[in-house]
Amino acid sequence: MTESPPPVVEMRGISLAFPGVKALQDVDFRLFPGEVHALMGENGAGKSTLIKTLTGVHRPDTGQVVLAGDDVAFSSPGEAQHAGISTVYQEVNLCANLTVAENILLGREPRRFGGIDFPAMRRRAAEVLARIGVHIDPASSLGEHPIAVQQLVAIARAIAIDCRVLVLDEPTSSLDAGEVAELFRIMRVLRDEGVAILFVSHFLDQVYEISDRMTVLRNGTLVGEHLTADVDRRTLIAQMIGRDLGTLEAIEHAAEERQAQGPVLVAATGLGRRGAIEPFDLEIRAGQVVGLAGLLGSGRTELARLLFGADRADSGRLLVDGKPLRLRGPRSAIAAGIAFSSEDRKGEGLVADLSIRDNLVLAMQAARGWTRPLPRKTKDQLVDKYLKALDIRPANPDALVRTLSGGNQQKVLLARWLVTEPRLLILDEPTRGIDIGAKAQIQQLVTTLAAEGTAILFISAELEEVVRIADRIVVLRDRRKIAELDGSVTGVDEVVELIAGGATPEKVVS
Amino acid sequence: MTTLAQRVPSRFLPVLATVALFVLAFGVGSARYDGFASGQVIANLFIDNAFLIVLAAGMTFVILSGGIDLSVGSVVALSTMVTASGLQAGWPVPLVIVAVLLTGSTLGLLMGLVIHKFDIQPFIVTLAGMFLARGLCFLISVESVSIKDRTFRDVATAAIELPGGVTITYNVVIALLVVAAAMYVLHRTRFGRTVYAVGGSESSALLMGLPTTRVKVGVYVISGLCSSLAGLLFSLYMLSGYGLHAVGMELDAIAAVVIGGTLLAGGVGYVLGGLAGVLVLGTIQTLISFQGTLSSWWTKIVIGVLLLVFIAVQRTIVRR
Amino acid sequence: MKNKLLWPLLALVALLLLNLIVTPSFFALRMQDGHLYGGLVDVLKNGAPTLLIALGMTLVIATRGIDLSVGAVAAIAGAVTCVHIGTSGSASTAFAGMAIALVLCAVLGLWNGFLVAGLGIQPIIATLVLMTAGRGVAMLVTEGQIVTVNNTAYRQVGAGFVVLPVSILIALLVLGLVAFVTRRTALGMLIEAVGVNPEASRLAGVRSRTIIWTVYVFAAVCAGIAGLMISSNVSAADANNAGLWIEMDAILAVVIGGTSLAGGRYSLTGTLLGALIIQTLTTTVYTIGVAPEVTLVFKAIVVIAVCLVQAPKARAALSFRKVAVS
Amino acid sequence: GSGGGGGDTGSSGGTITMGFAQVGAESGWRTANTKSIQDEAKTAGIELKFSDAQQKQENQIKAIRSYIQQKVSVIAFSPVVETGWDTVLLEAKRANIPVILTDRSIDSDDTSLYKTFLGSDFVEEGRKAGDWLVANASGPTSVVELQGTTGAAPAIDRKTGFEEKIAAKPDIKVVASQSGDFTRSGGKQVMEAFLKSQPKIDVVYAHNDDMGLGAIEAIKAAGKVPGKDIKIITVDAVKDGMQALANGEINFIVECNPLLGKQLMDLAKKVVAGEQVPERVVTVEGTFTQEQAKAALPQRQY
Ligand SMILES: Nc1ncnc2c1ncn2[C@@H]1O[C@H](COP(=O)(O)OP(=O)(O)OP(=O)(O)O)[C@@H](O)[C@H]1O
Ligand SMILES: Nc1ncnc2c1ncn2[C@@H]1O[C@H](COP(=O)(O)OP(=O)(O)OP(=O)(O)O)[C@@H](O)[C@H]1O
Ligand SMILES: [Mg+2]
Ligand SMILES: [Mg+2]
Repeated sequence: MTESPPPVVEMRGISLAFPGVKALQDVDFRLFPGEVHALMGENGAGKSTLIKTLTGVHRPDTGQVVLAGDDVAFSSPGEAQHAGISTVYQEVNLCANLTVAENILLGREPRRFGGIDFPAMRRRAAEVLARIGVHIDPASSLGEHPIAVQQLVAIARAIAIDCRVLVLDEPTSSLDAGEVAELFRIMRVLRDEGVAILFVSHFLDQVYEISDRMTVLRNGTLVGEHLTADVDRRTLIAQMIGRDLGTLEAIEHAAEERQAQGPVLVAATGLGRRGAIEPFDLEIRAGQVVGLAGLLGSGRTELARLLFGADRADSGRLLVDGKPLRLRGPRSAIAAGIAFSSEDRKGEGLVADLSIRDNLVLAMQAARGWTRPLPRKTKDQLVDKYLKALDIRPANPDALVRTLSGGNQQKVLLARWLVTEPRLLILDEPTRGIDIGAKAQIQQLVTTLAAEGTAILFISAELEEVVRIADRIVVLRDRRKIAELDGSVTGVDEVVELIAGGATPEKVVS
Repeated sequence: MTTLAQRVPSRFLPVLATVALFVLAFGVGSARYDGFASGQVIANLFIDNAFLIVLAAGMTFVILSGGIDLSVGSVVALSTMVTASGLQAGWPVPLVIVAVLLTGSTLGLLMGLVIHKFDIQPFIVTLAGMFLARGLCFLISVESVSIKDRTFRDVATAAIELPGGVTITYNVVIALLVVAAAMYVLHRTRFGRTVYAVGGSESSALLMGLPTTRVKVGVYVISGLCSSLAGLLFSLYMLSGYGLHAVGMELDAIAAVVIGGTLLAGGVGYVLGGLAGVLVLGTIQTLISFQGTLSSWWTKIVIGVLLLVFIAVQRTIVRR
Repeated sequence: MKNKLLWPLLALVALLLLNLIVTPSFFALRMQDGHLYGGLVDVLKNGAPTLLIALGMTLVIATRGIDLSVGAVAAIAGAVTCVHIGTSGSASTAFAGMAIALVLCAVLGLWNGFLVAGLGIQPIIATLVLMTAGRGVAMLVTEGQIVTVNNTAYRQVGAGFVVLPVSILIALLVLGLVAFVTRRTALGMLIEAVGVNPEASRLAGVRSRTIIWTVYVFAAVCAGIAGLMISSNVSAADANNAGLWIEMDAILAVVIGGTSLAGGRYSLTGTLLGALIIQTLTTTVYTIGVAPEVTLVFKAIVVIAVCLVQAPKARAALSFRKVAVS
Repeated sequence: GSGGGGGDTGSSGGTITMGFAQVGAESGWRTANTKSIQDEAKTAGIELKFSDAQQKQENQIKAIRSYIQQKVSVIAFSPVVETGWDTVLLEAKRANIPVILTDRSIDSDDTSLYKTFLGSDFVEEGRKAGDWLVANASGPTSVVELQGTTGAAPAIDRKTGFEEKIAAKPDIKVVASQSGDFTRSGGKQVMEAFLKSQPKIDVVYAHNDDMGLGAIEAIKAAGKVPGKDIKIITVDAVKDGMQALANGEINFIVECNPLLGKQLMDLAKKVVAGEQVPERVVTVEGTFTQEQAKAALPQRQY
């Protein structure tokens, strides 16, 4: 990937302003064929916006985009795609009402006699999916699949065409190690074929593993362009956040101290739901962090949804404080002090057209009922507190959540549940799309909450995170609970073995 | 194989439920009324609703794409008016047909462009289209105009014999052809699948690089074309043009489509659902006219109640 | 938000000016028998029912719903009241009749809410049931006749004056009340949340069903009051024609006012302007003497023009300016 | 009972079955019409199949088609519009079912499609209204017209007949004409606007009583006296209208009689029995002045 070939994409002096926000200011960016180029920056730095400017979603206010030597000004993503730029956008942007195969091949379906050849289409889709190691029925409807699978389908769509530029905006945020490895394998193959790949991720390990070069953005401005081999993590982080903080230490020490745990808060016995998760037993104590580990589709989300009453259990029972609780829906769970932050922030989490303020207080307000509005002052205090605590940007409570960057949206969702001061906080992929600084903050927050007596159920595709934070780790496989481990003595490898391995005897450590 | 058996029903369930209900209602009618259980009654259902079937097919496109078209009833009226006054003025039949179809599609195109280019809600634009089309009728003539053209009359009165002594009209044949064509376009062509994509999520469809403009404008052209074709069928059915024809027919068309299981929010539904919906509405009417003892108000109430029974039962079947 | 309402306001002003040009006396106001008399007063008076219904419709639409039954409900309210009053001239009978009618309307709203929130039927179809059957019920009540009453107390609702027409005072009162309730309580925010993302709202613990139920009941009660006005204005209940197609006018008013049919954010002030625009348009047709056969074409052109001036994209295209980023 | 049915009489043996396809129940006039037909059918021992088309012609056609299917002995209906009946009536003819038109004729070259037409003449009604005005107007007279639903037959014909007559007197001018949709609120709203936009109004001509009654409200609200300051002519003579006429608020009403039931049943029996009937049977209709109204009011049934 060295000096010889000219850049396939060159963006010069790009500026773009949204009402109230200068998202990009005079940014230069180059992408060479045959390289994996990481675009780095904090949440809200302007990464996604730069990508959207490249692919014709936004028109830059100033600056020009050059593709293979030609000035281009795409007026729609379709045009960019025709010009050979294939993109996976940050949020899953597919159609849940269509089948997996259609989502992969729509717009370029194989045709026969003028009509779409569905059998051929399903075959092609299955092939593409197999390339990234996904084995699902291409004729199934996309909406049936969890967000991670949808993310894989989006990737499949992007690599299903011959492109010269492949743009991947946080493709790995919901994926676990296995899927990431598959993706990287494909990326390397494509790179070797001369495709230019633009990659965004907040996982430094991944960036260092796959990328050749990187461009760093901060607050919409360009702060550096490096060969990956030339910068170490500390320098990179310093450049991204603009300060030299002990962030890395913070991450590493996030879960050192373990507190004494309180009484059993929530106990599930034989709780289950046909087709979703087999009956399981689970105890969570006040002040305890329970991690859920498992592969994609192992049933972690399903388990969490049962505890929250988002889905009805069809067997077993749930005790809260030793008393049976019949969950009739999220409301009764919330009333019992349970909170659930969904992994699908776009579909099940945020109310995109409302302001940050409204989203923050929504759960609390809902619990009070509409007749007892939160006083304006309390609201402002709460909002102020959490905007600061989670460093949500822009710190304007009236900004519509729709206009926030992915990571900042995730923070708003988290804040909504923190506001309710729950006794059991279920976090499904809470650090999805969150930058390293904020991730450390959130992990810190989890530990602090636990120390204050909150019970936490923590789900993450990032196994290290689970192992580091959790006091106990519940392992799921094929929608069944197969083991429960002591978090303080368990290593990542041990869990990986359990998750992937064959028949492991049930072992419970308390 | 089992996955197939599990999946197909859940997707087609609303349509299947509607069809099942239709059969059930027909059974009830046959048991209750003499002469109900005849092939001709079913044939009449198609004869009397051919235009509505065509309208529903066009409306399905619009609703699937997440829009709505309130202009269809007025466009039917305008089409009858253009047909009748064109024929009265001595235009040849092919010219009249082309003129009518062009008028409808052009109106659709204009509405589609306004909706898309200026980002105005379909409800208002098509409501204005509704006013405009009906207004144009009255500009042509406030009185009704008879169609005396021989060819037209012959086609209108021609009866196609089916086995069993049942007869249908050419209208029915055309309507069924339209349904078949609509199914082909929606399910077999790229355009059709893009309609579903746009209805499922317009922003996603855009980011997927699909030609959303073409689809968003296209569905209104198709709906306009279907409305004017329905207008031609209506002219054949009525042999007259009149500015007050088809008042409120847009609601019938929307109702038929939605009863057939299509989601008004877009992205989910089938053309066959619309057909089933039309048959349900037609059956309700047939039941009432066979009953023949209802006063005007009880007629309305019974229509409402039967409609309720249909959708409530359908809802329970689909929910399981 | 405020900026968004500027354009509908301008459209309204433009329409009124058109009237002024054609009929110079249009803005003239004089006192007559202790109340204001003039073209503007008529616009307010006759626009009151549409405004009321549009207010209810706004909240329904904000939850992603739609209520087609309002016209029928209005007819029922008028019918029940007039039949109850009969030949009586006493005020108490009139009030009792109106109370019965409004309670009945609330029940009808509950019914709509049940179909939508309880059975999960699509709102357009759920309310179509009552739209059809409701008019039948109204006719059943009046036995298909136009029931004429002669009751001064009842007359006040639709034709009375306290300087200004009573009907517009009632409508503005309801507007104020809704604005107060939705802003001062959390109802407005919760309605919008349910409208934008029902699933996310459910998972946040919002009682979406109760909220949906509430808005349908409110819409039906609004329709009931509007029905009383319509019937009281002519001292008769016409089950067949009262409130015919008013649902379309109401939806149009809401949409012109800037609320999206896709649900979510709504604007009550926008609805007020929308309703006034529609009524002014009707009055304009009468005053400037548009021939009945061109009325519809005229309306089509005005509606599109009003929408075009409002649409930022259209303005941008027309003025050849880039959309300003402020 | 009837004298013995024709060979094609329906399944129900000796009794006559009549299929009646009503337009709807859009006005008090129509309801009275329906009631008269239902009552008289009962009296005459005719089994009546009734259907309400909800103001839609296609529904009327569907109903007629279902009557053919049910093999009724005779079909009667009030066509809302003159045109568009040939196809379905041809089917009736092929099935040997005689057809009687009420209320309004149809526009067809083939007069064999129906046996007879029983009903009023809307143009004539307009003429009667015009005649009265011509006879009673003195000096320059400004008339405002409240039309029925745009495009509806009675609206078109009552306008035509009226204009035909007043053309004789150039003093009489229609200064404004607007549709009030045959309803009271419509009449009132339009009249309110007229009162503001027209400097001088002498006469209101309303295509039906209801719009006239609405106009009265508007005139009163404007501080004028209906019947005196502004004269009012209407058509129909329903009870409320007659009351207003008797009270002196309306000046002249042209009758349009909805009580066709008895005549229709008589005709039906004859037609089914195969007897000859006249092609056109005009209903007996008069006009009412204020004095005549006072006299007639006690006996009005509708
Ligand atoms: N449509 C919009 N309207 C207004 N502001 C916007 C819009 N889209 C993005 N922004 C703003 O632009 C800035 C850059 O956002 P962008 O999505 O590019 O961040 P990002 O670097 O991708 O962050 P993340 O890592 O969280 O995804 C943010 O401050 C965001 O609030
Ligand atoms: N190997 C796989 N790859 C992709 N999808 C799978 C796989 N196995 C199962 N699935 C899908 O996963 C779904 C179950 O997901 P579930 O939400 O239980 O997973 P999860 O453990 O919560 O995972 P995640 O945390 O990624 O959402 C099923 O719909 C199934 O079709
Ligand atoms: Mg981003
Ligand atoms: Mg999950």
